[in-house]
Amino acid sequence: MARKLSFLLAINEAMHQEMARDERVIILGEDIAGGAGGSAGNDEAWGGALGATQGLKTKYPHRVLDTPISESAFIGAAVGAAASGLRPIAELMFVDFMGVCFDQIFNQAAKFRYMFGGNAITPVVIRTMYGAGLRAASQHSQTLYPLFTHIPGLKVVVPSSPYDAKGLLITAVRDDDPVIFFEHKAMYELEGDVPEESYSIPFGEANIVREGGDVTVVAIGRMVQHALQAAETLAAEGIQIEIVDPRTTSPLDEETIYESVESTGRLVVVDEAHPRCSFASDVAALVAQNAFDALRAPIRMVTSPHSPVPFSPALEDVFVPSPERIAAAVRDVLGAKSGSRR
Amino acid sequence: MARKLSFLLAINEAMHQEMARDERVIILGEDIAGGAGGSAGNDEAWGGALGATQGLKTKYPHRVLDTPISESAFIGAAVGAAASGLRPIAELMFVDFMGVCFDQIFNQAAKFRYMFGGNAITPVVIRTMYGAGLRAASQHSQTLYPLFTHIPGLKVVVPSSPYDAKGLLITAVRDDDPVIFFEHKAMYELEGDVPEESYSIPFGEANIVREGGDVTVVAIGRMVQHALQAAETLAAEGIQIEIVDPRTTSPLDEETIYESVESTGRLVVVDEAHPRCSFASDVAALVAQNAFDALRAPIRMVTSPHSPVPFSPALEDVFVPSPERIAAAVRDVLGAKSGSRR
Amino acid sequence: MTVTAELSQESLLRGYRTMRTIRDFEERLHIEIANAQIPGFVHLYAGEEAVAAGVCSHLSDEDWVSSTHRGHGHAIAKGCDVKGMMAEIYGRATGLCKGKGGSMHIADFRRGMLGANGIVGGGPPLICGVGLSAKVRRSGQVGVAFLGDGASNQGTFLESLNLSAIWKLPVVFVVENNGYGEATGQSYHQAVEDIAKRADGFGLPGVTVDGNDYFAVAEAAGIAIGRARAGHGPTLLECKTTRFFGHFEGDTQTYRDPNEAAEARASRDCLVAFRARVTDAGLLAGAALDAIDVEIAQLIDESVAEALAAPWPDVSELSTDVYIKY
Amino acid sequence: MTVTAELSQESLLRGYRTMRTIRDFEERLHIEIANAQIPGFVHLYAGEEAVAAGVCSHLSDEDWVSSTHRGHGHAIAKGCDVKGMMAEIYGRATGLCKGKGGSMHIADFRRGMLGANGIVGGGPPLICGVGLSAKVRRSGQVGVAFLGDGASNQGTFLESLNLSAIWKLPVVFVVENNGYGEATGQSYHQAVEDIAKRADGFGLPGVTVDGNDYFAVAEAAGIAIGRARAGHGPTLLECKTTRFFGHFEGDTQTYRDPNEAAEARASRDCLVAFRARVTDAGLLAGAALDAIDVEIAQLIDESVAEALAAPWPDVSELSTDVYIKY
Ligand SMILES: Cc1ncc(C[n+]2csc(CCOP(=O)(O)OP(=O)(O)O)c2C)c(N)n1
Ligand SMILES: Cc1ncc(C[n+]2csc(CCOP(=O)(O)OP(=O)(O)O)c2C)c(N)n1
Ligand SMILES: [Mg+2]
Ligand SMILES: [Mg+2]
Repeated sequence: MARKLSFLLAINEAMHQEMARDERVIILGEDIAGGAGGSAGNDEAWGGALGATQGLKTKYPHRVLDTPISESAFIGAAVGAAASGLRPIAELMFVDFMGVCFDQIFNQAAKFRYMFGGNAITPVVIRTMYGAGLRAASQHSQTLYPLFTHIPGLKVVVPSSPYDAKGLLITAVRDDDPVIFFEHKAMYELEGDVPEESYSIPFGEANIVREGGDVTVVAIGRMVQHALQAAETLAAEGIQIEIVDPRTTSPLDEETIYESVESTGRLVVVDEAHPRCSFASDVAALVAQNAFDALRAPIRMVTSPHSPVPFSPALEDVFVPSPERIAAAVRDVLGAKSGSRR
Repeated sequence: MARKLSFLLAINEAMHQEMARDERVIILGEDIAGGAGGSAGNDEAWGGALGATQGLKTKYPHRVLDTPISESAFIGAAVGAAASGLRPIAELMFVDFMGVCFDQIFNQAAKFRYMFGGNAITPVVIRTMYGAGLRAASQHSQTLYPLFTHIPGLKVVVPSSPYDAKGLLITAVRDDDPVIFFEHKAMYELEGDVPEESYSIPFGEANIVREGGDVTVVAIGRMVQHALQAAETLAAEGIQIEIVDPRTTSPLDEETIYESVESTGRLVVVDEAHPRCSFASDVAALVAQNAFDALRAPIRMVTSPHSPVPFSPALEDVFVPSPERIAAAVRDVLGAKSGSRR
Repeated sequence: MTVTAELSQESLLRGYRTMRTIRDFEERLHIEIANAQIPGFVHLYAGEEAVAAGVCSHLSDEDWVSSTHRGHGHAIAKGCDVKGMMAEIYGRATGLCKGKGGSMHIADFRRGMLGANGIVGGGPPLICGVGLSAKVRRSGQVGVAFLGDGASNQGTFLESLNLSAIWKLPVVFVVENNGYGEATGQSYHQAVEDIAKRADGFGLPGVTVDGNDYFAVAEAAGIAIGRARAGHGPTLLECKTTRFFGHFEGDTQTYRDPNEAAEARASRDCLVAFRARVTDAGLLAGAALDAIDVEIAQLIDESVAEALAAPWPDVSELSTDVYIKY
Repeated sequence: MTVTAELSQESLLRGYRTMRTIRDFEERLHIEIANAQIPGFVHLYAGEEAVAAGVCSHLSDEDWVSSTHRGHGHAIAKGCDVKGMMAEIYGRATGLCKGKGGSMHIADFRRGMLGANGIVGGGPPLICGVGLSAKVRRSGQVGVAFLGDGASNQGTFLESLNLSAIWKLPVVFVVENNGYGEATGQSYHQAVEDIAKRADGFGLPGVTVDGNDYFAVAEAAGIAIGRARAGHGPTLLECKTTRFFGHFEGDTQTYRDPNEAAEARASRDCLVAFRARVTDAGLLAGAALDAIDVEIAQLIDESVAEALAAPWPDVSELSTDVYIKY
């Protein structure tokens, strides 16, 4: 697998392949093509706000739909279409916009199967951009996957590499349950090996991104990249961390996390989300409940602060958990004899 | 303080007293008066879906407003009114309806002060009903305070008794930040001592509802009542639990929790929410990070399952964490030599 | 629609049977709830039967409807099994949704019933999706969203008007204007009298009819559904009607003049009007309608008896059906 | 509005100065962004100045406006400090929001500027709240929500039309119809040509004017704001206009004919039209306008220079201002 592809193009390729494979797959969202109704008569001017849906409209004109700015209506339409025979991929441009359409996701799509006694299938995928780093300020930089992870009935995918992004998106499209697919906007240009052929990666199977015996670092999404950077610094100091990337927060591969903690005895959880009721707290709590006896030191959570995302580069750069903060937390759990207060 | 009042009337009294004290306090929501535009010419027919706002419209006709079924518009209006001189109490009838109006709460109210560099004040209170127990099924029985707790800029209040409900609501109305106030619909008839005079209870100060040296039980909202029932059963077995009720999930009184765990060495967290990224996981994780050395056994979380709330009484009755499940978890952390997998 | 024209005897009998079934179902629930036999919140549809029956007379199992918290009438008109519905409302394992949904979440995908919905305004976006699905698959299916006057102020509905208009979706929005959203009268919650007027600002036709008149509803719905099926896009159809009972069972109704519902029952009962018109016109004999009355009374009796005798769901059901696979 | 009537020299000069300030601010940002001096996403208002200036000519510091992602024009027209705005856009500690907000979140409560808003449709509900506050306090204030043609499909806005109509709130919704929501043309995203038409279905007046004509905007806004202040309720005012630049800086604009913006600049530039009309009518001398041009050019130069020289926010600011007290 020598071919390199960016995170963005890996996602794009997954959609191209799935649309070719299954004509029930449709794509809808704001400016995913771009140009409809414009004076240039060009129906695919953008291919998505940052280009993730390039080329799809041209290839599948009737199955790729630009939408008005009406997230409730079109996310709901994706859900209704999924319940009635299609397999839509809807794009919620930024996850920050969930607040105008969350009902269709968490009360409708997520609950149909249960409320209706197993009498429903809702194979909808909602792709959405998350994360800080582009100086996009408080309403365009949030992480928010903890909110979706909390909701029974949703599956939540947070890929950390181009390879995973393609394979997990293909799985998402083929999955019969509603899936929320998180794409970090600061990762789109990240390159990595991506096979040309179609492949799928199962949900709920963690990836041990790096092996190491000293400390288990659970990280997800862009934080896996930061953990990898921290690993290099630490390796130079003789500290070997094991990086576990759950890849999906729901379902969560708890076993792999417990096994790693059982071998290292120490846990750091890295999460770009705010700290409270976060994915970091979720993993930390599960370990404190189910692998407690393996722990030889306090668990450390490395998260963004309990504050909105700031605009200024001077502040945003210290907002996101950095490789340095991860490395410090690792040193901390190795050195720590007692749990000190934050 | 001999006077008994129901949880419902304690809340009602707080609003009456605050409206009398400060004419900037207004109340708006669906059918909080009820009857406007009806053929009986009766402008206060309901006083709220379950009666919490009784008598307010009659007393303050111009400051109590029924709204159309347009949660985005009227919750947003409450936020805008708060930013421009009033101190509104908006009622989101059931917290389950947050999905149609969350944007105005989490992207607007919660972020104004930060985004605008300290150049804003948004003293809005959003009262809302939560919780299972009334056979109201999947879309009218959710808990959801973890979602709000995650968001910086919001304060989140979850009272467990009529006394606390009154004192905390008065604090909420006087607070200058946006506050989400959770009322458990199955607690409205619960009676307790409530002083007639106005009083306030500070946010971020946990209440030690019961002292005990064997196990710390952190519980909130209706779960405090269930923990109290469990305490009786356990006391008969010679086990004394200490019940810590944080009263507000944001801010959270971490110190009192750590102090209790330092004295008992054991922790059970009880939360009516679903398990993932929940309040239970939040407290468990904080303790595993900041009071780890005090722990003599795995932490146990007692939550509702990762499934929507079922309608049938036969199922709903086993959905909510029961006193029995709490007692079992307490016995578990006392007996446990090793952390067993769930 | 002239009563004499177009409608076959069979279709007339079906319309009457639907309305009678809904009426008896709801009247019986009203009694059973008063006897504290039924858990939870229940919203009765009695008085509004002509809307569900008239609209659904044009739909097959392949077509879809989205419903509301007041959904029993739509479910019955769409062909859901009455006994399964009753058992569901009693929370039994034999219910249409295994007892997990209850009154507010009755659905049957095999009948194109996309579900009652506890969220006011939850249905219209979903029905846009049904229309989109039908359009992409060229299936000829139609989607109908029922909603109330109160729901017509919800952004989800208003956005759906626009979305369906620009995509020319094969859908119909049926607003059941019963004059109230809970305890709040329409003259307070909106500043226009005819909700159909909203259609114009979004570029689709809007029509207002007497929702107590089965024939008026059926005629207007036939045109709207025909338009949709022919690919000419959505319609907003407003039906003015009255609910006979309170907003939910237990509602004291002090917001409306007690005569309001009584008068509607006395002078605008869709079943009475239907019977008078078809018998006057000599299209159906009174005896044929009487026979339906007897048949339905028995069906409802059996439904209640069977629901009461049915088992509760097993506790093992608590965490099944959350996902298809997890 | 006849140009000769009503408007004082002072008010004409103010209108021109506002438009010129916005134009120069935006043209300069366009250059600085190309030089990669400015972080983040920036949406320029150039071409639409007559709307902000015409509407805000009727507002005082006590009145409020809610704005959009394309908010610089509204902020300037509402009297926000230009240097503070520029420093904010550069992310500096001296910015109006201490560098925490950036282009999409400029606010100044002392000037009644309720904030640019990164959420399309975020503002209209907030402005309903401003109107409610004014009404309850009988303060005589007015609230104005600016929004785009794209935003006019958002449920939050449509709900706000209804809410403001039934409560007769002292507010005005100003739709800046520039023909596009991002890359999507209006003729695709809605099935009506005049967005003002939507007002009718909610029971408030709707008016459409040429948004490139300062006088047309000012006249219509004067009537709407006067109505609001007098307690007669809300108005929906649609202003048709064109944005000179792309949706955001960096937009390749392949969705529109390159002549479109060029033609608008050549034939519908609000500043050119304004100058011609006031000088032709002999109301203002060209020299007076030239003096403003010079003054503003210098102001913008200084703003950029001062922003570039200003300190970054201290990292200790990361977690301040989340709460007033926590
Ligand atoms: C989003 C949301 N808001 C509020 C409610 C509470 N609620 C349930 S029914 C109802 C009134 C609905 O009125 P209408 O749409 O006219 O339907 P009707 O009850 O008259 O059939 C309200 C406010 C809800 N279920 N969902
Ligand atoms: C809720 C929400 N959906 C989508 C977006 C992304 N977005 C930002 S601006 C914009 C287009 C807005 O168009 P319009 O309202 O016409 O304003 P204009 O940019 O033309 O001034 C979109 C879709 C957003 N910021 N918020
Ligand atoms: Mg109604
Ligand atoms: Mg526009």
